[in-house]
Amino acid sequence: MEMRVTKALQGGDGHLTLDIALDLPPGSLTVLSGPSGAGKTSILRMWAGLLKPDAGTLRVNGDVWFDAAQRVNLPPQKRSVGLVFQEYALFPHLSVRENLAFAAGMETPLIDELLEVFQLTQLQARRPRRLSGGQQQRVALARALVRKPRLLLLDEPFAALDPELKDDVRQILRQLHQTWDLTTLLVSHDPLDAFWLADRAFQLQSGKCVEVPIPRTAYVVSTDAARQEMQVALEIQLRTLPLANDVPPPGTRLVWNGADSRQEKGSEDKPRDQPSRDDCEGGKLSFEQQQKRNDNDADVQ
Amino acid sequence: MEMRVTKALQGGDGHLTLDIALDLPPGSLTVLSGPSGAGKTSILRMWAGLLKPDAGTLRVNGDVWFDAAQRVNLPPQKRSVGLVFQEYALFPHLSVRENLAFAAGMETPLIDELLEVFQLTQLQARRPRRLSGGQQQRVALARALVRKPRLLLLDEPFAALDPELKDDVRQILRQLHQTWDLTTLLVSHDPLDAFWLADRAFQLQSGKCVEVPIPRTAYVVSTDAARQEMQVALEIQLRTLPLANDVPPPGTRLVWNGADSRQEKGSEDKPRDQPSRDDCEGGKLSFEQQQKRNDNDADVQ
Amino acid sequence: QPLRIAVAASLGLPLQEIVDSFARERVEKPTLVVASSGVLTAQITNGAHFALFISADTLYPHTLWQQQRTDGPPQVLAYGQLALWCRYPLENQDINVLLPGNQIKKIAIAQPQLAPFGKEAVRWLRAQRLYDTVWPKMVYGENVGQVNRLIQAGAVDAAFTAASARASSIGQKGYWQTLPQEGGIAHSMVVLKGLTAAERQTTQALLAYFRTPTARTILEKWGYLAP
Amino acid sequence: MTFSWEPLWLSFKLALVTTLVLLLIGLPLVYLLHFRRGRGQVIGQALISLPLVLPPTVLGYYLLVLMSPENGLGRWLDDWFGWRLVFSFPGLVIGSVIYSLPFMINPILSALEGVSTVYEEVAYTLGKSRLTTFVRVLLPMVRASVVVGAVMTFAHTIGEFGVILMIGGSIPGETRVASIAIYNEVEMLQYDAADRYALVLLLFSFVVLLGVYTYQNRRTARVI
Amino acid sequence: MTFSWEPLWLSFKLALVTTLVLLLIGLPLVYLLHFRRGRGQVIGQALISLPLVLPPTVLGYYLLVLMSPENGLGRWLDDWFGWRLVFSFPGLVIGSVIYSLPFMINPILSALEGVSTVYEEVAYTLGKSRLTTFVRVLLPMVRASVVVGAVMTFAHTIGEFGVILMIGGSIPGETRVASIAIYNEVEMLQYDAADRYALVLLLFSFVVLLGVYTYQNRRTARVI
Ligand SMILES: Nc1ncnc2c1ncn2[C@@H]1O[C@H](COP(=O)(O)OP(=O)(O)OP(=O)(O)O)[C@@H](O)[C@H]1O
Ligand SMILES: Nc1ncnc2c1ncn2[C@@H]1O[C@H](COP(=O)(O)OP(=O)(O)OP(=O)(O)O)[C@@H](O)[C@H]1O
Ligand code: MOO
Ligand SMILES: [Mg+2]
Ligand SMILES: [Mg+2]
Repeated sequence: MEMRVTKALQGGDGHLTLDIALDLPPGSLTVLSGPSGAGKTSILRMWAGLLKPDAGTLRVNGDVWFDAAQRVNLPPQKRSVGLVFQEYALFPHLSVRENLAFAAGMETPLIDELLEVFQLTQLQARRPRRLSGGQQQRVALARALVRKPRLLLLDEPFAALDPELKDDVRQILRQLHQTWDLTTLLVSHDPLDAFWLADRAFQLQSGKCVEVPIPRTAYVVSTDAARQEMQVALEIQLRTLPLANDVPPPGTRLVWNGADSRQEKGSEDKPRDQPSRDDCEGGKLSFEQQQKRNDNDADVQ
Repeated sequence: MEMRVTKALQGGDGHLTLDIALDLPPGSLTVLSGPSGAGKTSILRMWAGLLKPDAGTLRVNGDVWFDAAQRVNLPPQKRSVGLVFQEYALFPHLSVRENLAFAAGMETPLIDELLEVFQLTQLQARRPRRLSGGQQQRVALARALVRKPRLLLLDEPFAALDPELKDDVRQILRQLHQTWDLTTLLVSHDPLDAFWLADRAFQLQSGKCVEVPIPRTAYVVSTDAARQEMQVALEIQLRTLPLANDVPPPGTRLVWNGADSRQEKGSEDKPRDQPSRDDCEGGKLSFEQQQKRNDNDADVQ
Repeated sequence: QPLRIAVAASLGLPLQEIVDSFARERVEKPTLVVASSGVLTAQITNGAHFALFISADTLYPHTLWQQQRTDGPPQVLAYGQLALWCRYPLENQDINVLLPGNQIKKIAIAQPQLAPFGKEAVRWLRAQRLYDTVWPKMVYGENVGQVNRLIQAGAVDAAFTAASARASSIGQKGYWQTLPQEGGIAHSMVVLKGLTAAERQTTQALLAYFRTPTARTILEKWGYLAP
Repeated sequence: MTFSWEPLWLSFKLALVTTLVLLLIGLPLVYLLHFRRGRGQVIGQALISLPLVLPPTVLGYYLLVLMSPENGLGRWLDDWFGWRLVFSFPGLVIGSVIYSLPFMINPILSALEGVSTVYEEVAYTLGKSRLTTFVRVLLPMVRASVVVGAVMTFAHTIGEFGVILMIGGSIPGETRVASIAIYNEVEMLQYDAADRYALVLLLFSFVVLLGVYTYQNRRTARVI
Repeated sequence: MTFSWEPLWLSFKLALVTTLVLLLIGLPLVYLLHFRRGRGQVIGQALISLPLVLPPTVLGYYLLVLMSPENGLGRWLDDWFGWRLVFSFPGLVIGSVIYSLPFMINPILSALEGVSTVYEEVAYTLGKSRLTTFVRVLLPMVRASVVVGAVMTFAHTIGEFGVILMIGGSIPGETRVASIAIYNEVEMLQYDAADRYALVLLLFSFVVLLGVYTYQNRRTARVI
């Protein structure tokens, strides 16, 4: 899937011209970040067919979705995208379940599954206006996913979630993305989204998409002296990381990048594949970045 | 300002009864966090007079805002609050400037000042629908501030901002909060909000507000060995902290809590009071947590 | 303020002409207020200020007289004549065969309960022993004005209306026949109470003018019979 | 003529049929006008309200000319289908539909302008056609205005007189509806009978309106 | 009586004044009904649409009786203020206002139901009263429906006949509006003049409607 388009927008400070070259390899998860008003949402809207580029092309696995020269502009209906709007945009007259059912176009067991994993089962009969912000956001995510779209477009889909839920939802998304072989473009301000989820990361700066490295470095505390100094830092840092509440017991080895560093012996830890709340009983911890589907990563592991 | 109320809500998993005891000392900034659907927004709405508690009292500097026993319920208009809604709720028929002017009730130079500090000056003639998510959020903040309300109620006011802007806006808020002697209740999922801004922090758990400690520990890299180990970690960590892009040059001493540790000599740093983008020329860095207005903090410094 | 005269719609045109010629001889030109007789009666009962009320029948003026709203009993201004209009030629055909026939699908008639021309038409049909065969074809207008409108629209095949309509543009349409009846339909008028002296004077002058040859000629030109 | 239930029943039937027909015709028209932005929409909107500016009897006359078997459309219908619309109940329905068109369409159309386009956009990305979006998303969101359109159509048709008189011909049991009966009573100075008709119309309509608005209010309360 | 511009001008004046008066009266009524939820609102909504179910002439007859100087209210007005409403322009305005009330109020009221309550809430926290919120926030947000209400009132008053015939009395220059003039011409078999009036009404109204909707469309385009 490749986007080569230009689009003139009215930016925050005068004119802003997007000049985007952005490839989304099938099955990949790409994170896009950039300052407020840079045009991230506009890029998603162009992918979805809701905003017409001024020029350029948009091709998806050989299909032409948009071509200014040939006057091709596939309507959003035919693009098989799932878009989570920044403002959720749930249908106010439909209950949670009806929102999903309408999106699916039929009753499918998937609706119940998604309600379940997003912890919405008990809320399914409610109208969106009677939901909290985070609950609405999860409904929006579930609604976009229920069609198993070819291209999943997410506009800051975790912004209203608390850190623990954010972690859960990231994990769900990672799983579904993999199982259903989705291609995903995720707009996010949170660098941890890139860290935990992304195959590639782009930064949108003055109208251009620039690839940026994803932090994949290991964070190893081995010496005692360093550990002591780190201890205090971790308190802050962990609150910003998915596993929030628990400070690792002294001597724990933290592994942040899975490439070649499996978790080493801590005091009483067992190796785990994914960080999750259930793993944190009694201060046991395991940090490991998700195994990426990137080939170059895979053969290292 | 003290809240002692109970309120039965329909929670995410069955019934949820809020039983809140929350004091906001005048001039303080309190951060409230908690899982999605825990009732944070509902607490703000009760402060604002938009949601009626089932029982209890709400007193502000001697005035009774709500008293279930005495059937007192001051309408929102008389409460002098500024509320930033989670969904912004900008008036769609008014331009950015008109939104602020309507809130102010008159033309005041403050409107221009707020537009300026929130980088909205060039957008002032636009309708909200033509703004990006982050731009809308800043307008909502400016609109709540323009009345210099007695009580400022913020519902995840930085969620749609990129990390750098978030940092700027935090700083603006900190300044205004101090200059105007506001009392602020900030709902946030981001632990860094507490770190940078809060006097006190509360966690909402199963209907109760529990005070939690704010991380105030220093993060000092002194030994060379530790520095090297840290280096890689910083790459990740800095992206989640307000000063995002710059990795400090080797040997820089990072000070994260201002209490007793002023910045020590780095390679070529000068001490600064506040972290800000302008301070970061040529990789010069200074980290220091804001001087709190807490008395116990103040006399240490 | 000019004298105001309430005139039943079907008499509007001849009255306008009479009043115009009256105004040429006198200074004052009375104003005509034209509506259906029933509406005018309701308005008079509720305080409308008219000097003279000219109805398309005698019933409404009579009612007002009984209510003691008038200055004296009703007097007849003119007699209207009933006419049959038909889409198809009438001269050589027997109406008694034509009307019940298949050609005639709809016959327009004024509401017999309200409109004297309607009542007269029903009476004529009964006299011809046509009513029972013809009534299912009937459609009703509020008054003859409405019946004339139906003729003009070409929506009916036959209609009972006032002979005066022949003097208008629909006179060119289709075929007409004035139906013989005894005396015709009396159009009566009453002078109303509460007039100023000047108004009363002009009214009397107008009443007198109605009896002049000029006025009679105008009435007859429009298909009415002067008493 | 004295009081009879027949004209009342006819009025009710006419109002009900007109309202249903207008929902069937009006909603597609709303669809066309809503999605056809620009000049076409403006002209369409202006045309729809145009019949209103004619006095009902005049509008009725023009409809009569149009439907009359003597002229174009009427003759064509008569020749080909043997339909005579003038002086028949279906003709009344057609007249009432045309006359009440703006009452049905305008409120819905203006309410749709207040709905954020984001809901349309979501529906499109979910693969829904315009039609599905209109029927399943937009219309339910402006349900209150659809109800108001239907209510005004219904009430207005109950009270409609001029058009019906012209194209209906006041045939008892077929086209003599309550409004004509009641008007006749007034003209005949039979105020008692007129009052009785009026009272029945008012009471009955009040009950219907009350029912509709109560239902409507209850549903709204559930939404918000 | 032949074609004259006077009745047309009177119709236009009446429609304009009625629309303005209805904006002045209708918007406060909308305010009351919108904020008065529950039973009161339902009854109010039903009552407003009620005059519609009476044929205009019959409604006009009852208004005539009400305003007549021989009866209660009319006599009272006459005795105390020397006002005579029947057969006067102000009387026509009153009649038209009552008759067009639902066309103004219903669309606005139903559109308000579609506006999220969050905007009200924001305004309250900004210290704005209900009235300010209504005037500065809610009404502008449903502007399209206010325009439609005004358009329907205007058009309907131009075409209004029955009520005006009854309480106006066809006084030239004062109460003989275009619809009455057309009626008179028709009754006097002057069909040419009637057609001419109708044509002018149609053309003129079409231009007005086109103008209003174009303006409206342009403003909406700016909003979205
Ligand atoms: N409908 C619109 N019409 C005109 N300009 C628009 C419209 N929507 C957005 N813009 C402008 O285009 C620019 C890009 O907007 P966009 O919503 O794509 O930004 P973004 O990167 O998503 O920002 P954020 O992170 O704040 O959501 C912004 O400066 C915005 O003001
Ligand atoms: N209008 C409403 N009517 C009924 N229940 C509601 C309403 N609004 C919210 N709730 C429920 O009350 C609970 C608390 O909602 P609230 O919005 O206060 O949560 P929150 O802490 O702000 O969550 P989030 O972080 O997701 O915004 C939720 O479970 C929600 O489903
Ligand atoms: O003029 Mo009439 O009253 O219709 O017979
Ligand atoms: Mg955006
Ligand atoms: Mg919330």
